[in-house]
Amino acid sequence: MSERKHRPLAPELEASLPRVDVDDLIAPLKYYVDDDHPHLWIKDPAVCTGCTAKPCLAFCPVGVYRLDRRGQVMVGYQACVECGSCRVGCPFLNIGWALPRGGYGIAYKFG
Amino acid sequence: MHAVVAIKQVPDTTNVRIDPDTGTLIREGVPAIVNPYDVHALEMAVRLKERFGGQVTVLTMGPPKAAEALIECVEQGADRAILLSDRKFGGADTLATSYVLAGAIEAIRAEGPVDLLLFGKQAIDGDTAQVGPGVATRLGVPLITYAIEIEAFDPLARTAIVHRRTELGVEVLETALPALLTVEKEIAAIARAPLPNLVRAARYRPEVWDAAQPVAFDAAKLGIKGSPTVVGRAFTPAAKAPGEQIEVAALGLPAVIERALTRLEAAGVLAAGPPSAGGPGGGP
Amino acid sequence: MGADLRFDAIVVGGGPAGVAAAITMAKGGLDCVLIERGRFAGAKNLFGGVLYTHALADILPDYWSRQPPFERPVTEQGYWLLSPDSAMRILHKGECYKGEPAAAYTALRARFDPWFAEQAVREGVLVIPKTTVTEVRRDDQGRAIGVATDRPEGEVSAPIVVLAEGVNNLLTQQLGLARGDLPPRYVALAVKEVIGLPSAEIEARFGLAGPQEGVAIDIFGDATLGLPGTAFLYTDTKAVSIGVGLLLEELVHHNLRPYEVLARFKAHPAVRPYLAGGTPLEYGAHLIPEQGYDRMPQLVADGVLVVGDAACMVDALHREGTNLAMTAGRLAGETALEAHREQDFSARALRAYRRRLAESFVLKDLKQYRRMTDLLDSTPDLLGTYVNFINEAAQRYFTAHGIPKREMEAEILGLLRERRSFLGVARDLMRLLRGMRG
Amino acid sequence: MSGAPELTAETGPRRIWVLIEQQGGRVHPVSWELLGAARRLAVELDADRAIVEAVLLGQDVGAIAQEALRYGARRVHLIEDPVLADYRNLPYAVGISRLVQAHRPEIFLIGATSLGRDLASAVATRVETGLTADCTELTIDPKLQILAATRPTFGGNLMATILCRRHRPQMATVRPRVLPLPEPLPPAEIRGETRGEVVRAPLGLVEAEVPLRRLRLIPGAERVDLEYAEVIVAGGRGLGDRDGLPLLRQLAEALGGVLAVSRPLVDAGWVSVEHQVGQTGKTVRPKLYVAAGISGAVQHRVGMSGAGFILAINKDPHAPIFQIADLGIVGDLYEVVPALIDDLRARRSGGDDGR
Repeated sequence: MSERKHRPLAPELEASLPRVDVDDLIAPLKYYVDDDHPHLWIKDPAVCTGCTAKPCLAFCPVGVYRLDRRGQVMVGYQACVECGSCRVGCPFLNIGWALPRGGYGIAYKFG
Repeated sequence: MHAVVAIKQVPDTTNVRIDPDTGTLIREGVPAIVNPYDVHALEMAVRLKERFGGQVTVLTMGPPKAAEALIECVEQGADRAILLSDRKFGGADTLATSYVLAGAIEAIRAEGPVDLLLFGKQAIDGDTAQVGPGVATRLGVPLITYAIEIEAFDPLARTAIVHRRTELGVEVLETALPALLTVEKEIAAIARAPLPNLVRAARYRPEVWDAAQPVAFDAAKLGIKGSPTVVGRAFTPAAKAPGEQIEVAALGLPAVIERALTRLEAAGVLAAGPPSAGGPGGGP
Repeated sequence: MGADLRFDAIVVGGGPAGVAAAITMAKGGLDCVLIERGRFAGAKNLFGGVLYTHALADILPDYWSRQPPFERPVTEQGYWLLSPDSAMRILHKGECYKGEPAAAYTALRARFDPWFAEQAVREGVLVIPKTTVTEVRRDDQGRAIGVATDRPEGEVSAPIVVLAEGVNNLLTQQLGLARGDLPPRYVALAVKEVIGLPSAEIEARFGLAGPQEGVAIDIFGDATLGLPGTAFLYTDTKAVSIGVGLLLEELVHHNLRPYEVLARFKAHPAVRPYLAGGTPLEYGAHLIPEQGYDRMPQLVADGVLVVGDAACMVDALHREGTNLAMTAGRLAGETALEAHREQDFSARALRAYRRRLAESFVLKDLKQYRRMTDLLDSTPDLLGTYVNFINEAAQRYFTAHGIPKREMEAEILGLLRERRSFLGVARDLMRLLRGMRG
Repeated sequence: MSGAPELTAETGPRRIWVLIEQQGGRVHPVSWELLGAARRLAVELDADRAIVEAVLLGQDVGAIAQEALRYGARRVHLIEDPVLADYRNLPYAVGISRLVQAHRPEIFLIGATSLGRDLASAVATRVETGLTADCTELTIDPKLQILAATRPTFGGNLMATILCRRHRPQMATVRPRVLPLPEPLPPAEIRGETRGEVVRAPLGLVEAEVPLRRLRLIPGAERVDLEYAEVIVAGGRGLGDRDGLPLLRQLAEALGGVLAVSRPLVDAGWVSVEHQVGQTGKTVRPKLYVAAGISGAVQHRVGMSGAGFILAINKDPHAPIFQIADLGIVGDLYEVVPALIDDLRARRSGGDDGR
């Protein structure tokens, strides 16, 4: 409808964000991990290499996407809560996203 | 071929939390699952059924909620499910539990021959590994614990060859049937259940047996009354005192290594044990 | 076995929309199967936590006697407007919210949804868990004839398929009913924590008389760093649910970690005391489709009805979703019953579903607020600006400075003008009004 | 053949029994550990009347009976029979149950080995008594004067002390290596000990009555099984490079253990998920867990906090893994691990492993 107006975040807001280890947050979650069936994958690793922003490293709410020491994006599908953010949030739509096989993946206890 | 599989519904201990104040299990939000070893026992039974025909009966002793676990077993391929549920069974230790399971299996055998009894090697909540051997003893059938493979199975000749894992290696045993096996996970990899099984399970209601019907159990041998052991005290393991921390930068590498090996040795975690006592289970 | 897997209707997904559809169809006599990919209905589901009961009552008039696992009735509700260091609280409570059953309850989906699915089972629905539907099967004329699943021997057939697959509507897309995927600017990512606290403690902190009272607070402003989005704080029985939702595009653009935004919000001086000493029970995340009325997928195809989040039925402004979903499910179910009576499953016949929706609050509300997402999207700092202004104005207003009140009023206006021109304010108001009035 | 005549309950000996587990003539050391524990319990229970006795079954195991005396048994109940050559549940359970019924021990301890756990439950069922599995601690309850057997449950999250009030014997299986290995007495002292004796009993069962035969033994064909490994060497993100994995493998070999990793390395595709420890991987409870380059996020800790001894190696002195480590080495794992390997190898070949 109208133009996007993205002002940069004020530096003091940026600085006010606490560092959180997402692994601590997901520790109480119950996953039924489907060992041999990753349901998330990088479609073309070259696209990630060319992506400088790599927002998936930040916006994924459970930290599925991380960099290895060589700068490659690793996909820790085991921790996925199946929200779908990466499916639509990747600027290059470079993330392959399927539903885990029935019975696998996250099982919320509270929701 | 008729295989009977005994299962247990357990809290998922990978997710368990203990209330530090009361020392009791926080059941809130802890999912209940079929004891993982039992799932493999069931899978083995289903494979045998697929090969030889026949049926798989699954049974459990537990509260009414344990019916969920039985329904999961029907999904996985069990034909018949029996829930042994009665307040009188409550609080049973392994001796009282094996009494009830053995009685129920006797009743199933009275209806028709049973070729194989399958149990998980242990339940992950109690880790006792006692119920399977107890039931075998009560029924007077051969027992093979820690089974990892059924090499041969002949329901007509009523024999089987079973591999069993011990600290010494793998024992290959020939047994008469019926026999009772308690199994490791590698006995059978879990296959994905076909949809018709799930449809059947969604409609299935397990049979419920109580302390009086169809088996009239001896009340003195049930539940708390029939259990020689009681829990005197339950407590959370003492929180570890913060460990020793040594810095290579401060002490130098040789001193750090020396200290580390001394500590490991003192803790008895280095593999090399005393040669004279290095018996069968000596090495890891 | 093949004959066993033939039904009158298939519902894909065991959330509120799917279960509502299934119950409605089963009550009308259809042999209905509901296929859920989670280990149980609700295993994959998460929402902020307020459930309105009117939609439930339309489906199950006797729902109260079936003992739904609600957390607390909502007897007090309203808004907090957070600046970085203060909060303007606008809360409404009263006797009007008392009485059983209440109009709204807080709930946890991994508890409520299994109960709701259990009611479907009671009505005769066959609920199949742990099974993912991979495809809607169609005949050579494109009519839906069933579904394929990820299980061996996994085909199920029925002349009508209700898609209640949720926000990640892969099947809806597969059928070409959605025009492309959700754009990040029309979808919010919400993260939430359930934090355990003794119920007496919750009641003391929130000023509640007992477990028969509960609070639902929606929070704007600093909770989302002033970016388009909302936060919430709801009381459960023995926990509080706290969360924050932001348009995904904002997270992407600013390279934000949603859990850090949540942690920052939890640490806000107005929020922290409510959570102190609590036990983190669960963290989770979910997408909320906020594309609104104008970008909804097509709701019907030959033999197919789309309901709930899969059809983007969310009224983000009023934190309504489950009630829209349930109502849509019910109306889809009624339409399916009619289709069975007429033995006509064509899209043309099923379009009655859309008509029913249009007559209900579902489409009326969605239509009315069709511009809200765009408003926020086009004016991303709107919330932050006004919320901070309101807080500062309040501070001036509530503090004696030894200056005449007229001067203070002028000062407050000045504060506003620093932030936005009069023209800007007027434009914002206009848009807001248009957003509200539709 | 029989032992001393039985006395009445009030005046007779209070027997504490220990099963001497042997296979192929080799004794499992847990048997000696248990004799040590039994001697301690005898003092706690009743210094005057409590005596420690051993139970030994097998074929041609007389020498082991003598060794049991050296480890402090006052008497060894010995059944030798060809049927007992290989361990099988039925004949062992029958033989032991008959001994129990004849001598009525008050306490009966068995190693929580695969043999011991297989056997103990069968015996307890036959004599209808209580059995506590897999104990880590044994004491005498001072008030009740009965055995208090403590064991971990719920995956080690909870400890439970189990009592067996009325039934006898009070049976328990005890994990190997949780109790100290006692010093054997020199042979001379045994000869001087008048009550040190070996009492033989018949099995009373013939081969035809045993419906189970051992066809063969495939030695050491054990698969790597992380969940039950006794020693685990695990690497994490701090490894930085896939090339660090062989180094950890070498350390694992030197310690007689297996390799594991934390999640990032699985994500990176360096190692398959079956090696992963942690919340989305496996839960392990080894005796020794070496965490190299693992920061120790809760997500990982939940999978390994039950380890007996945790050795952490990490550059960052504030890494959370140090909070649960028994010993933390702050340093570069690429320095520390090779040095550890060298020293371990030197020890092994140098043979200064005294005892």
